[in-house]
Amino acid sequence: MSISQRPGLTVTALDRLLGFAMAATVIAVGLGFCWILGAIVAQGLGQISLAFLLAEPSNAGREGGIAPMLVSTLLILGVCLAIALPLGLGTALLLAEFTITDQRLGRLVRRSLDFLAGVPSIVFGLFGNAFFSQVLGLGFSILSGGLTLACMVLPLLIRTTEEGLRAVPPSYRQGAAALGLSQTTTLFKIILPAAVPGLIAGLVLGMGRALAETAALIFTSGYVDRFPRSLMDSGRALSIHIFDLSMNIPGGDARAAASALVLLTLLLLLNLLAGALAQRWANSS
Amino acid sequence: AKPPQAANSEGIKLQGNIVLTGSSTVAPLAIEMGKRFEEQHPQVRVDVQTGGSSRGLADTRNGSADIGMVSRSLKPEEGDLTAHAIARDGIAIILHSENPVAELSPEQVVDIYQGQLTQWSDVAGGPTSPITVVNKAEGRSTLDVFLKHFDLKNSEIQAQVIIGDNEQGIKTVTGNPNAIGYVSIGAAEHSIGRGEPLKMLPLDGVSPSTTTLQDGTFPLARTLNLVTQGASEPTAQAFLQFAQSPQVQDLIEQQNFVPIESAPLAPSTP
Amino acid sequence: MQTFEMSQLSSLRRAHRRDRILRHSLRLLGSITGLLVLLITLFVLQEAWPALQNLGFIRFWTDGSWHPLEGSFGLMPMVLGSGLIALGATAIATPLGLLSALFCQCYGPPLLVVPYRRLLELLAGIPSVVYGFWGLVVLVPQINRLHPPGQSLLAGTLILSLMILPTVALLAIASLAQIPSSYWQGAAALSLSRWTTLTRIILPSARSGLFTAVVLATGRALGETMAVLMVCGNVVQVPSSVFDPVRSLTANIALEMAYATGDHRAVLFVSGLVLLAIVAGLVVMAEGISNQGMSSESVIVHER
Amino acid sequence: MTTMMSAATTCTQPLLEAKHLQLSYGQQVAFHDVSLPIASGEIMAIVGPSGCGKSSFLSCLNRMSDLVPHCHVQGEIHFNGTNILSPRTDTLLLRRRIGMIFQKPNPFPLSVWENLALPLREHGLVKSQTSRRAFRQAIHQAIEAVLRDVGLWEEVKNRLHSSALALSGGQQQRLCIARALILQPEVLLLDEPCSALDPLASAVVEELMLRLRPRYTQVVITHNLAQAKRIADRIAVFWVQQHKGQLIEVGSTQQIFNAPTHELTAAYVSGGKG
Amino acid sequence: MTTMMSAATTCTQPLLEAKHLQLSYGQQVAFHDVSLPIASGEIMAIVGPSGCGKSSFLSCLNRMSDLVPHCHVQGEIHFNGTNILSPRTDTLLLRRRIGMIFQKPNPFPLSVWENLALPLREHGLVKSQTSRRAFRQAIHQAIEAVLRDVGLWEEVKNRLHSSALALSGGQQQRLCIARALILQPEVLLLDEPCSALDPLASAVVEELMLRLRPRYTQVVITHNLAQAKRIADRIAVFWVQQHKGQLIEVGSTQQIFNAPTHELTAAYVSGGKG
Ligand SMILES: Nc1ncnc2c1ncn2[C@@H]1O[C@H](COP(=O)(O)OP(=O)(O)OP(=O)(O)O)[C@@H](O)[C@H]1O
Ligand SMILES: Nc1ncnc2c1ncn2[C@@H]1O[C@H](COP(=O)(O)OP(=O)(O)OP(=O)(O)O)[C@@H](O)[C@H]1O
Ligand SMILES: [Mg+2]
Ligand SMILES: [Mg+2]
Repeated sequence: MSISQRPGLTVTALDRLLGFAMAATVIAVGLGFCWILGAIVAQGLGQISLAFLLAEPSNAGREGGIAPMLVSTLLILGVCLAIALPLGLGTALLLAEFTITDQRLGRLVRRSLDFLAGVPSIVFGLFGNAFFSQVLGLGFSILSGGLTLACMVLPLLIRTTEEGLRAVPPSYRQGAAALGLSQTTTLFKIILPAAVPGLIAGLVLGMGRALAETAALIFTSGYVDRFPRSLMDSGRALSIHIFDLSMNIPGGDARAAASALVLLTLLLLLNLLAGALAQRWANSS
Repeated sequence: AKPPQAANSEGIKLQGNIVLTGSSTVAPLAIEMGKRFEEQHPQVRVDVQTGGSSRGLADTRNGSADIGMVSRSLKPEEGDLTAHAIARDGIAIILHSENPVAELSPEQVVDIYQGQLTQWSDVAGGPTSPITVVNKAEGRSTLDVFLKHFDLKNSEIQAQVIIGDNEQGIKTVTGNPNAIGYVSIGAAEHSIGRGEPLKMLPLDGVSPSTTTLQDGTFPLARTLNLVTQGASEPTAQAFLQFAQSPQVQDLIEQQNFVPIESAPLAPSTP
Repeated sequence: MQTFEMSQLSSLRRAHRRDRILRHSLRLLGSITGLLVLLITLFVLQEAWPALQNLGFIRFWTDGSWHPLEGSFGLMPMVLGSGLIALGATAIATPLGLLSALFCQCYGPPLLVVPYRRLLELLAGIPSVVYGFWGLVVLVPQINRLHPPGQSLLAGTLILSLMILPTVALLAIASLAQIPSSYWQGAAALSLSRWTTLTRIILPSARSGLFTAVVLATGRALGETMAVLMVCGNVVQVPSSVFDPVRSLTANIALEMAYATGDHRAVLFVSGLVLLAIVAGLVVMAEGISNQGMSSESVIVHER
Repeated sequence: MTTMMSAATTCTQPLLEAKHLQLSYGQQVAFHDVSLPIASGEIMAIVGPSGCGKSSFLSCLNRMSDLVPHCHVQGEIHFNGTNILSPRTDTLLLRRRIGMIFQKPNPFPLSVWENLALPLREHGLVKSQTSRRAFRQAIHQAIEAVLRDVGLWEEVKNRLHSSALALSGGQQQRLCIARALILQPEVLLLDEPCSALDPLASAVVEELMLRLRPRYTQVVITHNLAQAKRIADRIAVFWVQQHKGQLIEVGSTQQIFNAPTHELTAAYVSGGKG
Repeated sequence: MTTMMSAATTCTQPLLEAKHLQLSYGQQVAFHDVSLPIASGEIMAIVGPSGCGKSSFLSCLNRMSDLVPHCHVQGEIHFNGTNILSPRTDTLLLRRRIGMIFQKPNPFPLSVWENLALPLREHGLVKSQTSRRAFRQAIHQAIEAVLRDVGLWEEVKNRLHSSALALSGGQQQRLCIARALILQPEVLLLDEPCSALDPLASAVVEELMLRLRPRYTQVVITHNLAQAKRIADRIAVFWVQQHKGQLIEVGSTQQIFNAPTHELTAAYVSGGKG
């Protein structure tokens, strides 16, 4: 009987092709990653020690450690997220939830964002230098670096959050409206938690981008490899350190690889933390 | 040998911030100088920023930096600024160490860079493979020096690869046995010292090294300068003197550059 | 009529106040974002202005070569270079990223999915210098063996596609995660094949998110600097094959900005301006395409 | 909690009244020219074939139709004498006073507890107590009471803090009813509240509706004519004519079942097998 | 289309048989120890209070339970003599032969037409014709036939190409039934197919089920006891005992309604007001 109706050959072949392509992709990407990571580990692992993590650099970074860079990096990231998260979340909410009424503004902002995402980081750097460092008078400082980075990661954060928000089933909004819940409650207690997957994706991408950024920071947070005393001090980010060691300091390769390894570990930890925090928020609210 | 604390003992307590911006070639050296200067004057902070020679010039002019770092000599139109030479840097032509070519005449170099010689086999002792010409990007001072020495125009050069920093040039050549390029001698020496497959070609019969550079026999060189505009503050003034003093010679050598005063080394004790 | 307790009336008033504040602050935040874009564009325009004024706009398209110090300012080969690299990278990264996302979200065994996702997240955070460095010492020599000089359009495309892959994949994962499970169930109950389920139901439903992913990734590819600078060879020319070196607009800025003064600096900003124009064109095009695809599905929205 | 007494006095003026109401989705008219007064305290059942605009009509009564893009409502709806379709209406307050239960159960992706506590807290329905514990206790009492009302307490008391989405279809629906009830609105709009329920749970809900009758005004859509007969005071019959929904008859339950004036009504109530 | 004749011969061996089936979500057991044979060609109704595991049971029968994370099934289900719970089962083929209709209507976010044409084309049910036009024509005929079967044709014939999500609840449910029917499976699993339907549409579906009776084996969950009485050959009663679902009684419709052996069944069928 209907056994003869087995799905046509083409369909199963496509299915198999799909499975094969998926496996091949995963293997290829995995291998590519391992290749890069392997190169970093092979060069850098030998350099890593507690002293490397805790000492200040000397001899242009060929000796000593990366402690000031770690501190500066975290401070810059902190400033960046402190600005970009509220700004990003707010704009995403505006775009996803209020576009009917603010249609013009919404479209304008959305276009602006996609545009912002394509601005080269070096232009961000020059802009940050001109605007934050000079016009606003922040000089070379962690603050102006963080602000510049915030502008850079904003589009990632906003667009992902927005997609997350759009995908929340309309029945939640209906339910909330029928209970006379205010928009604020609806958004923060129901819609945003449901949009957490998108938010995390944006956060993870944004943090990765922020930690990896060099060009925008050279002109803003600067090159000084001391411990910063305040947010108004200049501080060298790890990525700049890596850049300097590998491109500017003869014999800095191994140290650069070691720093990259530390950077990746840091990112891994931050990602895990972000995921856990977001999950807790989604569950608890 | 570390210079003792009292090297700068005019009795005035120096204090304040000095900001240096400019050439990324000079920056690592300036940082090390700054650290030593801070050791001697605990009230002083030396902030070194990079961004390129042009940034150094611009920032010095508009006052956002006290001192600019420039990896070349000042041009005539930059006469409003004062240059303070702190070190010299040589430029050597480099090949992959597997490349059997041992010497190139200036004419050959010119022909190669102009694209008239495209095969290594056209050069005595060369292998049968095409030449990969590595050139520096427009505006870089190494390029200026190179062009001036060989009396070339950048638009005549037929390059296959255009690079920015020295290390990019070294990695390009170590990764490509048929490449020819030119980089800072210090960087090349350092890489050769670490066993990378690289060699420097002699120029006009003089083999490039920090020694020949120091004694003035090697022709292809540039000066690393700190620049200021007008009269600088006492602290900046002190730093400029410090940077030109023998107290930082070991730092200059550590960064593979050549101290300016090739003449008798001043004793490092007061 | 009902008599409300004070607490209820005041909670209602509070709710209205909060909503009003929310609306105003959201609008403010949105405007800040919009303002930023304006500021950046104005900044680039201002820096580029002297060159545009002295040289006019036409020169940049008609000049045969790029030798700003010798008075020729042809940007065309670099526009082409930027476009080709970004296009190639997007063309490679989009299917790979999509397949990765499907693996993570739909078909992969959980044991593999979790580490693979972490891996993608890490890929997103590797500094571009490290990519460039790896490309220069590992990938370029390999390509050099195939076809000298190694630094080429191909190398740039490959490195860049690896760099933007996580953007595509992670964003796609996020939008796939939001597909209602009833679609999967419905498809399974009709015993639709994976292929049909994906191509006809799941991917179309996730369309808007996937589209955003690709646009953002393309933007990133266009804007990427360091890695491209290190592996592309940076020769200003129209490439005749994938093995030819090319220079992107971003590499142009990064290579020369550090040493450029006066007019030279201004013309570099013109190349920045051109890049922004390309991105803007892309965005407008993307908007057009995505609007076209949108059907009038019943979407519920908030009121004013 | 119980201080909020209803004003369900049997005044002659209807509590809620639709006047020449028409609703369209874009170009397509869902229903038109519906005039229907609903008296305070009564249970009004709306019946009619699928797609005749019952749900659409209901969604106008508390302005939920605002949420549907391209949805356009014309006419008037008077609630306590004011036209709620006027743009000046405070929809938060309106919906607080006119609760709604949907055709498909739609609990929030939160725990069972939070699904109920959220509206409670939002509307300040639980007086702020001296201590946090007492406050929580008060909320708990309110939640327990309303869950018992809908007959869900026994089933979920051990999983108050796990996700409401893991409940069965019927449990979800009862949770949604509880969520609407906890606000003690004046009017309850119920869109097929029992369609996902088994007879026992249905009976619980019906009983509940009857129990609420004096205090709440209720408008219920149902496909179950027997149910309508059991609980409704009056019945409104909708029908599709020329692709537009219409109110073809409204009358007391008795009249509709025993002496329908419209022939379609007659056919419907006799043919209905519900 | 109609060449595929059913094998609904009244053989003594059941077509589908659950043996000691247990399903748990994580730690929580939804139902346990359910053994239920279903004969070829019969209509088996499953009734019972909300949350007793009816939907869960149904979802095992075509392995839809695979899709639920942390859902674990133990026991055996024999279909045509083979245990379909074995990992070697081709679920694509299985689900093609055992169709399912869900409690909440779940049309795809496509047009009405595409919702039906998609499975048709996927399974090659319409023979490829000489021309594309003839092929489209054949699909159209199949779609029209099945939409007429579920009584939806008149309502949607003018909007075949607009989104299925804009249909009313009842229209969506009938569309989903049509979508399952268009594949002509051997067994149909229906999870409260009429809960979103008005009496007229319900009647259409009931009629349809009766019409399909000789050809299809049908397992239907319903809360409407009257409906079960009208259509079912046999009835299985589920109940929750100690927080676990259980099959407490199964028998012919007559026996269940007139001579229930289990006291809970007796209470249920008499108390049920459906
Ligand atoms: N969001 C929408 N967009 C467009 N048309 C819609 C929308 N919602 C409903 N409709 C259409 O409006 C008409 C009335 O729909 P409504 O949901 O009010 O019917 P109903 O009487 O509640 O039916 P049911 O008993 O099946 O739920 C139907 O033809 C339906 O297809
Ligand atoms: N995905 C799930 N995860 C955890 N528990 C679940 C899940 N789905 C159902 N349950 C639980 O399993 C039990 C049986 O659920 P099921 O949906 O089978 O009930 P049902 O008999 O169909 O009820 P109804 O008539 O209300 O639809 C219920 O207690 C329910 O809360
Ligand atoms: Mg309805
Ligand atoms: Mg169920």
